[in-house]
Amino acid sequence: MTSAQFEIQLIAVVVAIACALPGVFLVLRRMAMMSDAISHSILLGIVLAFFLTRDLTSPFLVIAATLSGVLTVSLVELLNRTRLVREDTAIGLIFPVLFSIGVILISRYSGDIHLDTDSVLLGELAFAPFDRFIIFSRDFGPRALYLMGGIMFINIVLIIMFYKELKVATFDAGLAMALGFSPALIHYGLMSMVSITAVGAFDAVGSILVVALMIGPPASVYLLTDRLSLLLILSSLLGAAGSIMGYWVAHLLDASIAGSISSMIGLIFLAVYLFAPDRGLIAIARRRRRQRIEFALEMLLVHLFNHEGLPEAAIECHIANLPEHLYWELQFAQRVIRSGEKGNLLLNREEILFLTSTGRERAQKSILA
Amino acid sequence: MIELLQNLIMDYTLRTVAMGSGILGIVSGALGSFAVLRKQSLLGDAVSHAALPGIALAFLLTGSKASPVLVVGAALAGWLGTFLILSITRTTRIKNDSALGLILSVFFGFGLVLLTFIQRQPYANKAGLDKFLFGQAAALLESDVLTMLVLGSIVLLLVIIFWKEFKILSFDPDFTASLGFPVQLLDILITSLLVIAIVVGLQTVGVVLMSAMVVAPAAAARQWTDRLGAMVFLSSLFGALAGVGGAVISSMTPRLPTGPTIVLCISALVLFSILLAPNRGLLWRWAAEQRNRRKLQIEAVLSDLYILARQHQGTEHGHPIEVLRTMSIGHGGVDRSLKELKTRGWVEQKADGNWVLTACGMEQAIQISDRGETSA
Amino acid sequence: MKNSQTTFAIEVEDMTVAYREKPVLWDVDLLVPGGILQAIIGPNGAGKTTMIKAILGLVKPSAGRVLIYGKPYSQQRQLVAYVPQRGSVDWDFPTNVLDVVMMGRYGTLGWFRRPGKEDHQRAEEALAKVGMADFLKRQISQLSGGQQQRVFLARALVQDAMVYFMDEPFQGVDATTEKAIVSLLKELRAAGKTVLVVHHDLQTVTEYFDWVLLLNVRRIASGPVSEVFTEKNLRLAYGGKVAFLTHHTHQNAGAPTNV
Amino acid sequence: MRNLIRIILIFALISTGCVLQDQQADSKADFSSRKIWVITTTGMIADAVRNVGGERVEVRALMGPGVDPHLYKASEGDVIRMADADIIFYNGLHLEGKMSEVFEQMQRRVKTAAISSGIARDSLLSPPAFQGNYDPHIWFDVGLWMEGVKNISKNLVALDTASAEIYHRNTAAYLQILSELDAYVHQQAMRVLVEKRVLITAHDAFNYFGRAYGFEVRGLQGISTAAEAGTADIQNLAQYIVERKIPAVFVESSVPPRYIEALQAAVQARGFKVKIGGSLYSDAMGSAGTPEGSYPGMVRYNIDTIVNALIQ
Repeated sequence: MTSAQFEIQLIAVVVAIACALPGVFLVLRRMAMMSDAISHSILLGIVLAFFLTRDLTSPFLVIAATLSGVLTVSLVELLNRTRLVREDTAIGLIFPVLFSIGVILISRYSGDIHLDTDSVLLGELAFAPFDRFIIFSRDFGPRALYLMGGIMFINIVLIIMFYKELKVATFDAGLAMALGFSPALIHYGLMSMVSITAVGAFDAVGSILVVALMIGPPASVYLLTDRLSLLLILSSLLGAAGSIMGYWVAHLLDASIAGSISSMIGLIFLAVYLFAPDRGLIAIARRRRRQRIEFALEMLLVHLFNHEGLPEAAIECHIANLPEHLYWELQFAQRVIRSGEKGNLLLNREEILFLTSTGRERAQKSILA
Repeated sequence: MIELLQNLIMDYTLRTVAMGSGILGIVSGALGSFAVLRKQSLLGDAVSHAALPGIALAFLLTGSKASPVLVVGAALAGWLGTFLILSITRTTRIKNDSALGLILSVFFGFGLVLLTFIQRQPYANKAGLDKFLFGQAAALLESDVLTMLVLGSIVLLLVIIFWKEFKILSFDPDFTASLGFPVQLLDILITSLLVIAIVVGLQTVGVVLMSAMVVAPAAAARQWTDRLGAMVFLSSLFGALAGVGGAVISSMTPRLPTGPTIVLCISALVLFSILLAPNRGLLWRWAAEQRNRRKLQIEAVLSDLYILARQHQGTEHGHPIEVLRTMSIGHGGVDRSLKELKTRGWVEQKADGNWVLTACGMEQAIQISDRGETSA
Repeated sequence: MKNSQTTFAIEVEDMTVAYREKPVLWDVDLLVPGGILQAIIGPNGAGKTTMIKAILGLVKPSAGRVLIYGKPYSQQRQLVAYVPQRGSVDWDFPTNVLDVVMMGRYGTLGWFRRPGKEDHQRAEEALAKVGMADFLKRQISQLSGGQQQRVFLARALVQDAMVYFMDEPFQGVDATTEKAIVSLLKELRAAGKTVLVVHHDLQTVTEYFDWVLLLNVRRIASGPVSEVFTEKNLRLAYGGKVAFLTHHTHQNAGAPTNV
Repeated sequence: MRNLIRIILIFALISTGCVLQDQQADSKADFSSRKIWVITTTGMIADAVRNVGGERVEVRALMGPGVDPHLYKASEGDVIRMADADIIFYNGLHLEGKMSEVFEQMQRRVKTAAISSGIARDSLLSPPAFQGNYDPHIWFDVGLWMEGVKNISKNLVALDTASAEIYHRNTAAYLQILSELDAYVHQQAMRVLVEKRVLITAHDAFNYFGRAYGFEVRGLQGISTAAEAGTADIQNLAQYIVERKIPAVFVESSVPPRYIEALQAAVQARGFKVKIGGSLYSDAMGSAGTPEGSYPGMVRYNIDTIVNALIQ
């Protein structure tokens, strides 16, 4: 592994953590699409800053992009306050306007210049290690690592400092108000954090990876746990793991690193979606099946118990007759019987079923309950 | 003005662009109404990103950059993405917005991987592939307008045929299911219609205009009416107005891009609606608040006079305006209230400038104070 | 369990629903004879709403069978009306009272057909029955909670069903609405209909209902109120938390007709 | 929470580690026994370096055939290729967008050189409103491009002085080819009537070409990929084509043909027939192995296509 490769992974991990932290709140507050909206509306900030500075490489462009992110957030919130449109609609109304103004300004006044979000702001992870942080001709490592490391650090500190407030405001805005925290203040604080993190990360790794890292890991972890602290920690870890795995997949395929990490985040989500121990699709399906058999077994035990020792038992308890009496398919009945035999609850003697003593106990308990 | 109209009919480019954007506005306005009510406002944005891997795969498989090939690829990928969004929200606790963002970024990311793969192929005809699907409103062709007309008519026809079903599905899915309608199928049908409209829009007018056209006409229309039918109609009308209006405005000034101009037009309509629509509009609400406040102020002055009258046993004794002013600290507007009450004939001003209740005013004041007591 | 002589309005066998590892409903049987008002009560999280949704097929049960008047529910949909919880829909939806009520006719209309004059008339009648005749054209967002509930009831009425499932119709409604609902329930009973109501107010159970199902994941007890609504059963369902409530129920049990 | 803090501390330690590790980046390499490993951004630059360096260089373009700077997405392998390169040549003038900034920054690790840096600023085009921001499509003016080639040669010589003579010889030969090419383009251009020397495309990439060879250049939209055309732009351009009776307009390999098709339809509606004269290579060259896959071949193809369409 060359030092460039190592640095890319390090930057990806730092970005993943910096994004996952505010991302958890975006997902919990149903504002996830805000990250994508910001990625569009920053164009306006970039264009305006360029008109002022006339320099495509000016750092003011990044600052203006951040400000237009904050502007997007504020306008969406303002529109929400009217209660005339819903949150997602408000987002869908605001970002096209800001973006369109940007496009009109470019087309009218600066069409002859390579001015667009891609060439000005959006970074590329592959080049991040070559953009060094140099003071007095001493090389301190990639600039992005410092920028995103700083943002990550600030995010962590802020979340630790305001953990209680954030938790209350996210899960119960009414209670937050009653306790004297201003939900609006927390909302704006959080959204500024999202905006700064997003634009900083756009600069380092490009827009699509930022959206993936903000939403993917928290959404995945949300299928695993309810606890906010765990959500934050696991999302960071999952984002970091996805980044490293995605990087090596990109290495194998010689493909786009950001694209590969985003795809990996998608695969991780898919894995969690399918295999999550509690909420995963497979767990749900298996639970259903198991419960069906468990339940059917209980029914069978009661059935056997009711006819135990009576003259018709030979007929009622004959395997061939179960489908008719219990509305079961023969195959299903056989599976239920096997499960009963395994649990030592019943015995199969020449196609006629008998309860064991534990089976009798279970049946009695079922009847009483 | 006449020249403009003449232009609209006679000039090929303006006519094509205006008709195309107008039809697009009608179709996306109608479908957008359902999208907004069903919390799928941002589907346009999501589908336009999710289409990328479809475009890339279509190119990899056929080696062709022809737009029908790319459209099919884009539509399939967009539809698959949308279907995944629906099933994630249906089967997990993950909310719509997160599912949208997740699918959007993952699909687009996968598209990037495919693009880097395509990039290494030695042939040259891949240039500009990722831009090839995305149209610009100003470059609409007559054949596009025809496609949009046909597809748009089919979509609108289906909306009319399934009107009742779409309506009840959007309002109360559980109840719809309890009536025996196949809710999932209906859900897939209406969402597929939306995806088709979005993909057609993408390749003719571009991403951002399409995202806006799904949300904005419906959001504006919602402010003016409380009926779904009227909302869909108005939304289509607003969409068409913005489409034609944007095309016309952009034909009057050079270097004014058509798509973004249409976005600004429809956004202006939204702003106008949010401020001025009767009943719901902000100005309307503000005026109602003002009226309410005035009414309370007037009633306060009336009951103050009533209290004074009771203290001084009778209506003959006049009360200077200063007394009333000190009594009504906190609501103010005493002078205006007295003037209003005088025109109603409930109070009168004596020769010494002091104020008293008339008999009629007395009656009103008693009523108000009764009301106050029962409600308390 | 099987071979019951009389046909019950609702027959639920072995209803089991699990959202996660823990079942929400476990092996619940329920027999409801025709023409009675039956309440489902139980503490929060007891699975009351799930029970109704599972019967109507809105949640997928792990096991269980539902018969409506002796036949599987899928064949008897036309006999069933459903009143969901008020909070389950967006009341800012652009539609008015009459429209919502007419949605109750959509099931009978089937595909593609639009509601006609007759449906219109029935909707008006149903609205009159719940005391909302003056609100035909009112936008639904301008209704109070109680009025919203009455609109939902009217929608169920026009379904012209035999069996009604109501999810918390008394939740957060005003006194007028509560009275209107109660008299409506009695009217339905008098017309031979069966009503299954998810209810949360223990104090009014004896007053409003004939039968009751006490539920807490498992079935605690089910049957006529006078037999089943006992302190012992309530303790089983609610744990020790019903001390002061049982006091009231005793009083009420002594005077069941008091209004 | 404590875990997170621990993680940060670990990262902080590791990153100081890589600061130390990177100190030995710019030791002078010895090329006596091996070829120079050159990375370029566009194919045009790669073509020039191959000709100048000859046997002494191993060249790889990040943007292969048909990949223009707008489409280009870096892949993981590009990182290693760039880190291992002895020298990287790029266009500059913001053609590569943010990558240009990276290349400027990279000097410490790998030698980088902007082709455009050797060209006098006053011979570059710059929009009057935004002085100092230049049009980057310099390769369309062969004369200007020759300055760029000289710049490549200078950089290679500086890097590998031992082989200076080879570079000088190769450069002279290549410049000879280019000046013949320049003459050819001039000569071809002369065949078109002066009033018909108008080049109309979808995006404004051909300004240097127009200036050098006496063509008036009109585009539907500017250079910026974020810019969009308006209805009036299409109308005005169509009107212009009708008035000047321009026989052909051109599509570019990297821009959707529908923009030009819309223009063609607008002209047709005005009662004049303009044909689509063919597809020009703008930001990327043709497939490897074909004539258009080399810089002179591409320029030849472009001018032939233009002239054949306009000459009638």
